[in-house]
Amino acid sequence: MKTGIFICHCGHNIKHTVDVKELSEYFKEIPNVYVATDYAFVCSEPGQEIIKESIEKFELDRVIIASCTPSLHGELFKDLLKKSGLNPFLLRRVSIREHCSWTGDDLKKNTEKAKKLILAGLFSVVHNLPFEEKVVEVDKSALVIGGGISGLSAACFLSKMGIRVYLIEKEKELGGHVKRLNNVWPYEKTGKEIVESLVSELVKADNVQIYTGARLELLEGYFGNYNVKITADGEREMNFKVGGVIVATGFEPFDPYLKPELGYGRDRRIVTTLEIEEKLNEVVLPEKPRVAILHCVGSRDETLGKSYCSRICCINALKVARMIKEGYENAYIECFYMDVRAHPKGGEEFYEETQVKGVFFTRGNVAEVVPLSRCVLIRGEDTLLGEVFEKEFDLVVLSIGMSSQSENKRLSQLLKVSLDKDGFFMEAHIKLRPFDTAVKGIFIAGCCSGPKDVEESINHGKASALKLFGMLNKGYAYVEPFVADVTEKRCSGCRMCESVCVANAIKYDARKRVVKVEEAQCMGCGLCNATCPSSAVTLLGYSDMILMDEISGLLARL
Amino acid sequence: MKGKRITKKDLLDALKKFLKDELALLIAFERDNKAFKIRAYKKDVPDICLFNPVYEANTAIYLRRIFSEDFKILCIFRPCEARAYVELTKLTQVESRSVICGSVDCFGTVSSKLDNIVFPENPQDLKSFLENSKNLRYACMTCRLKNGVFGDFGLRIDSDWNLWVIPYTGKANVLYELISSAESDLPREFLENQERNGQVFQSSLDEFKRDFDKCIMCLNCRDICPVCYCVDCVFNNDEYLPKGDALINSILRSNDAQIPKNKEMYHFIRMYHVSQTCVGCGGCEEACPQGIPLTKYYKGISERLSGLFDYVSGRDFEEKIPYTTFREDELPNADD
Amino acid sequence: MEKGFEIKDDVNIVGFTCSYCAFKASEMAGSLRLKYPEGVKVIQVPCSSRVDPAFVIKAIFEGADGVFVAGCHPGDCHFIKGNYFTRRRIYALKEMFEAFSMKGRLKLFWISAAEARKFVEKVTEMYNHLKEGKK
Amino acid sequence: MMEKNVLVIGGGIAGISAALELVECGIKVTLVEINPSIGGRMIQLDKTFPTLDCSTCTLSPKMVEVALNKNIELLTLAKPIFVEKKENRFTVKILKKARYVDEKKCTGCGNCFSGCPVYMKSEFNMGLGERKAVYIPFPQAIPNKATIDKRESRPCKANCIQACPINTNVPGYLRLIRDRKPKEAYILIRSTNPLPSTCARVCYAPCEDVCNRGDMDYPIAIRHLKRFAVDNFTIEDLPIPVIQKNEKKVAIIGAGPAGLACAHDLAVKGYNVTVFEAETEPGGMLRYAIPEYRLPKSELRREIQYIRKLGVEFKCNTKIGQDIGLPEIIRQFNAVFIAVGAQKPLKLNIEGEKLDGVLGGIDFLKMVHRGEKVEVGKRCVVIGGGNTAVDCARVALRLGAQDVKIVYRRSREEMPASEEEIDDLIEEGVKIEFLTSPKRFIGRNGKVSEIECVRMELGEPEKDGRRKPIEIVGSNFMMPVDTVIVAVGQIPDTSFIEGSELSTEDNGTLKVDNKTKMTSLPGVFAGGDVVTGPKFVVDAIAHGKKAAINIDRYLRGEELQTFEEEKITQKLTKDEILFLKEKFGRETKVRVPKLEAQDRKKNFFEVMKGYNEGEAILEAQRCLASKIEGCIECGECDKRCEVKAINHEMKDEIIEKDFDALIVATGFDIFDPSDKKEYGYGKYNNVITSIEFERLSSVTGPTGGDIVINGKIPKRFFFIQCVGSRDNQIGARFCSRVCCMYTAKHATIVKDRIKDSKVYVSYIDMRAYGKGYEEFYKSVQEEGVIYIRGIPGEVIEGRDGLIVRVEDILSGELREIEVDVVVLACGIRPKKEIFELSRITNLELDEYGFVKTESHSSSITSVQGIFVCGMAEGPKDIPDTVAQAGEAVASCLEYLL
Repeated sequence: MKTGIFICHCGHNIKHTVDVKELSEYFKEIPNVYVATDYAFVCSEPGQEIIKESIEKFELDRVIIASCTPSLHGELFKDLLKKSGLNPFLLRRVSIREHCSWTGDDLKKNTEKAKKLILAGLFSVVHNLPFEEKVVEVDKSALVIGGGISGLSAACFLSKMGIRVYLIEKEKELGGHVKRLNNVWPYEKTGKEIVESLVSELVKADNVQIYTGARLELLEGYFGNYNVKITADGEREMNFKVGGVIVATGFEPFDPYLKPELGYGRDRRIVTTLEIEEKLNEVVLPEKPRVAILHCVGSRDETLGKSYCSRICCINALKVARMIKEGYENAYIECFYMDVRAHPKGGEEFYEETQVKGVFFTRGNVAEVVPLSRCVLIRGEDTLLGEVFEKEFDLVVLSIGMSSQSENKRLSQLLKVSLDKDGFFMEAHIKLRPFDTAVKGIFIAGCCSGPKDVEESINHGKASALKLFGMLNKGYAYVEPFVADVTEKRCSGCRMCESVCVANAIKYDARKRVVKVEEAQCMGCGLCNATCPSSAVTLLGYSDMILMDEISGLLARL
Repeated sequence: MKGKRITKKDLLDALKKFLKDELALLIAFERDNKAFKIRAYKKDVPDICLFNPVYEANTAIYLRRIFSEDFKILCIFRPCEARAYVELTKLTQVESRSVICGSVDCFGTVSSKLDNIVFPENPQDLKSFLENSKNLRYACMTCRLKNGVFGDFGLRIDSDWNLWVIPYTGKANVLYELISSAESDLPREFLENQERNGQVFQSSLDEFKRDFDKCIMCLNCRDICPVCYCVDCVFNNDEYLPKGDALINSILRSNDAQIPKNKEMYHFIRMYHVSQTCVGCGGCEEACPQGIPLTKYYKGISERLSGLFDYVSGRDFEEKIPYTTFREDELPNADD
Repeated sequence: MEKGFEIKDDVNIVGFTCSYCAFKASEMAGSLRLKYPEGVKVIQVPCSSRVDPAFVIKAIFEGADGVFVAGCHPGDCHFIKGNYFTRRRIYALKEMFEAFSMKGRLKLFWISAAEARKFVEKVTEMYNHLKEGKK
Repeated sequence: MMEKNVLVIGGGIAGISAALELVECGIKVTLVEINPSIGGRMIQLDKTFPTLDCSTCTLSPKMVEVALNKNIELLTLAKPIFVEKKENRFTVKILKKARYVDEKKCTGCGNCFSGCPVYMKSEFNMGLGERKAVYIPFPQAIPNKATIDKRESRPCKANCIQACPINTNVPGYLRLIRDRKPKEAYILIRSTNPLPSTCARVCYAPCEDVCNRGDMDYPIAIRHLKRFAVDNFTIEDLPIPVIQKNEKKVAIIGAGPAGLACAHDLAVKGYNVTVFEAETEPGGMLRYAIPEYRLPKSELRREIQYIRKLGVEFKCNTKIGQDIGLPEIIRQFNAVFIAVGAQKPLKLNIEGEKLDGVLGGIDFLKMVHRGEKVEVGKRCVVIGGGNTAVDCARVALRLGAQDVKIVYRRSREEMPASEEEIDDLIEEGVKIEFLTSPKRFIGRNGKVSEIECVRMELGEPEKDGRRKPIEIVGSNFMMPVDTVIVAVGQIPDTSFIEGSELSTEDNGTLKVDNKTKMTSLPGVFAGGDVVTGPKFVVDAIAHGKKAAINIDRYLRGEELQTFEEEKITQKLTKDEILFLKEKFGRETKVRVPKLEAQDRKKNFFEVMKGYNEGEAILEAQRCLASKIEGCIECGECDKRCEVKAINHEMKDEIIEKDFDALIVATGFDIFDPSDKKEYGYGKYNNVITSIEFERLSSVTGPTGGDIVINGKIPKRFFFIQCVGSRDNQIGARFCSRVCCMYTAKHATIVKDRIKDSKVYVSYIDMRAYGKGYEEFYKSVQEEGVIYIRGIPGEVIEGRDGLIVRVEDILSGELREIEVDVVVLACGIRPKKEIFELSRITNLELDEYGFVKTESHSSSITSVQGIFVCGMAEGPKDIPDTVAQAGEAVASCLEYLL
């Protein structure tokens, strides 16, 4: 095994506390080391030239670069090896800067430590294998679960981009809850119009199949090659193959029956914002109606286990208040709130104008709504004035929040995507990857991952579709070479690895009584390798041999 | 919990009926004059010995890798052997559909190496004989799980010495139905579970080195251990147990020039491997040519480590082996 | 390999660090120039759940005075559930070492990618503790 | 997909996300960022809400992805200046400011930072921390390359560096003195000059003659400022560098300035150096010629002592040619450097020169400084006009001569001595007879009693440019005298070179290849007065250093370095002077403190007293180079850069390209709270903005993460929300959407970092609307953060700390709370560059300056083909920004279809 060791000074960063000269002298004499040199900047152009020439001159088949930490210049050195005609995985990076020269001042001790770190690299690089990055064919098609506005907008975008779309919706028609809204802030358009504009585009497209009243039954495979089984309107079973999945199951309005003290259902005069919007004209109100609007019904409520804020109901309550004000000129409208969260663009101005229009805002939480014959009594505590109050109203509107879709539970088992504590789907990273999930190839859009308003849901749908399109578009996908691999003759079939595998990437073959690894699904964590007593399953790149030799390298006394 | 009070004869009749089916097989102990043997009965079963006081090896080891599905193998073992069987099913090393294994109350055993010991005939005398016999094996002396409460069914002796058969899993019906006597509630004494405490194993590296000084790395303890099931153990190849060039190479590299190499490493790793599944049967000590007190170490460590997750090996088919599962909010101060 | 060197009674600690959290913290400790004893050397593994107890045992019996396993905080693991298994496994292994009165030679740390200072504190504390033991 | 390319403007989280999404779909991207590194505001944050994970750890992997992706052309320090839409393509002109560092070569190793003398406020740390003019804004910067910050065009040409024979970095150490860093100034001087204390006293300061400030009013008193730096450093504290010894031996003949400099440099390079010195003490002319009042011997001895500590061996009382022969030295040593100086006085060759009482100038000074008894009569005449003559005259005065006269055959302009010396001489009462020359010396009984002199007039200039003196016939006259000192120049005593192949020029100086300082004999080098004839101390040092370089190369077998002539210096043009005068006004030169004439006439106390700190800073501030903000091109970074990546000649460039679509992601600035007078931002320094708090608490911040305000760790904090948002007074009615959450985050950071800290937050509505925000807000309250509903009226000075007056709407009473720190949760304003950008792209902005879009969170702008995402479109948190970046790219793809 002809090895080359290249030690970097990194200007002074390594040289000032590690004697690089002594290092290269010392390693020149180690038997299978054909070249051991040091240079001021191994990552610079001239530094790379030295490595390239040495590889060609000595026909090295292993390279060790002792310099900064491996996470820097990763690609740079891999390309360098490729250019010099050596498989890039036969390279071993040893961090003698972040883990040696920068963390100690004593020249002698640091040099000893650097020696051991490089020895560890030298002993273990022998077992590096020339991997090839695997390429997997990807099917340019997508399954969209949920026909609400985010599902529709995702499907629109994908079909425009030439991806075959299968859209499934569990209800009879598309449009979800937005369809029931009659005017959507700030669009000044009705929910129906918004849904119509999306649906009309979809129906025209030829690469879209829409199944209403359909449910997902089974999803198997991995990114680029999912086979899906659905049941359409109860019995017809369909199977098809898709490249990726977009979950857009939306939300469920909070069921006010869960707060009995608010008296919903016991009297016609206690309604929810959704209902009032649909049938404002049907509701009969006296000439000068007294209307109360209760905020945060079913949100920010520890007792119900719904401690999150539903984000959209403040603006929605303001909209309903103004709607009633238009309908009934001199109506007395009072909102009971904890915090008015009018954060979207133009929201603050909307809130101010509502106050100017004569809607009163009282900071306090309503404890009880008692429907009497002549009025509906509200009992609560005004936190500003600090005393309990009782007020009479002709109509009480509950500004209900958003709960997670009950379907999510079942879906998360099928898709193996986890839910957060409130039952919404969990993003891969709350900040930077709001559309990805932990499973590669499955994306989330709209309110299925948390409350969003109409506008944000549509945009979320489009952006999530873009993410999926980005991955499908290339037609192929790289699969990490560092995945688990089973040597069948050493496997005792005890299935311990299968039971611990987090990515469900290990399948037991009952006939041969051994396990096999689903490469594309494997995340490369190595848990199986550590669990298997006989190390029959090995994580390529971090095999037992590599790590064991690295340990003996670190502890070597030569 | 329901069970049937039977006589030995009822049991034998049931077993005879069981063996009618030509795919059935019975594995149990037999006592011919002095020697106690593990035997398989094919067609007929003249008599079986329920209480075998002689320990040769953990019989569950012979069940390993029985994968054929269409047989019905009935086994009547001692508790530690039944527990070993349960662990093996969890590790899919035995096709549990074709094996029905029950456990009999055990009074402790004597090593098969000793001979010319005359054991009394009937169970009562056998029990008292063993209780104050000084040849009782260390494993049995410290054994806390003597009762036949493991496996698919149990054959137990109540305080006034009548035999009970108790089904624990559905598979036991294959024998339970064949017994004609009436079902009744179990006597209360069967229900309180055995106390679990015992003196906690505590040792030191020097004590270990002294005890294992004579170890010649013959790896018998691994081969005989019922729950050490790997087909190709890591200690067969060079990274863990270097031989030849690999030995020279590793001696040159490291500071430990002891031959055979990695003695402590082998025992420590094996102790860890079996730390949850070991049933404390003391089989390893039996097999050790050097007389090293292996049971003290292996059983001690496994009881201590499985105690952390209050797991008892072989207690229940569904209970997952602790290393293959977890609870999210457990062990809050596991880290330092 | 004749012209070697003879290290007096220095303390050697081998640390297994998961590449998404603990290894990143050790890198950051370096870039912040936080000093820790030279005896502490780390091995990068994809997840703390890759650390096979056999490695820990081999390291201890091949001359390491101490071994530590450092992974992400439970719940933050890049592989979602990896460190839950590590927790059980290393907790049991520590119990075994305690059983052989080798307490303190194996430690488990939860270190997130940003806790460079905590990484340095923990390894230095372990180093000093072992150094007393050795004197 | 299709060969399209898109320009993304802005390298914050929005721009980065958009760029990565575009490239993922096969679109070519050019990412333009105005700062030296991408990362935008997010990289300045310590943590992000609600998960409190480290912002850098989240963002830097994405930044690296941008750097490594081949389809993203990253242009930093760049902004679009011209955009023109032709049907559906945009032609864009991008101004890329010069980085003055070659991005291909620079490896980001950071060696150059240490040398740079210019300290500036770090924009990354919002001015709280310092950075150098050459800098990398933060450790994880991408591209991780240095940048040189050249704020203004340089008003001076740094002539002083060119004029100084050893290229001392004068602007560098003047700037350090101005910034109260005299110790660093001494270190900088010492890095090129081995005898700084000597030069600070006796150098003829060629740098002052060419100083551009001089074109304006008075040149900077550079030498005296060097003296100030030297006075502030005890040379004994100077650490001895670690020297890797080698086995080569070098002999140096003559311990004058040239010999000492060469010995110093060779010793540092590891050579074993032996210096042979004829006199009893090393120093040459410095020890034996230059009088005590100009150069105190104690200073000289301390500097030579340091050179001794480097391992140089001095062999005194060994005259070359007498005690030891040159051939023998050449045999014993691997290389030789001859620097014996020019110590043989020239004779007038006129009658009576041998008379008693007539002394050679240099001999006179040597005898005085060897401590020999020297008789000087009442009337003493010195012949000659150079520095030696002036020294002789002033020494004679101090030895008791009442009437001292200088006789010089030319006029004042031609006198080679320095102006200052001549003025001091005249002040001390010495008279000068110009245009006079001695014909013969007349003696009485063997002792000189008078000189016959003759008047001269000046004719045509001779070949050295000075006008030739011609005798005026018949103008003879007698001058009574007791002692005569003839100081008309010296020539080198090169008698020791007989028998070797060395040869001399016709003027008696040693022949040497001026380019390499090597003589005809290989390995034998020569320099200083022995080669040039009598010149100034700093010239000798320069020769010594050059010889050292070539001796080192010669001994390592490398070919020698050729030293070309000095570079020419440029004067300031007329209008430059006008511009500077009106910009910096007149600043007169700070008078150099000196002993009064009568106090110094009679003794050898040092004449020049150094500046005190006030004077030094006042004078150093006059230096034009160090007056401007930013890089002063002192070249220190260039010297330290091993890959030679620094290039001061780089120019700004305009790049013109066509794009199919534009995505605007210019991000935001924080509202400047100084116009909210009542909160006292700017008045009290413990009232800070939220972004400043962010930098204070960040690990890469100025305090490394410990929250310290003017030296103390504060305990009581008051966070004021909605500063510059929801505020009709200053016309910002919109809600900035993020301050509620980042203030809650700051509150938890304070609670974690500072034990038993007290934290108040004043708010109107607590807007925790996003995912996990409400739970985060709950946990903050549980940690004991006190939320007060109401906006504070004002912040005033309290007894110990600040008093915040706030009307608590919930409880209704007016509360006055005393705290150590007030943090203003400032609202969001669009980046100021957006207004220029909207001008050149006619993008419609709303009344606050955010980009107007179709509806409240869409990315379609008023111009088709231009999309907007992130804070440029309106305040939003990071998840919404990333979501909108995705939507912007999606709409852009639809548009490009």
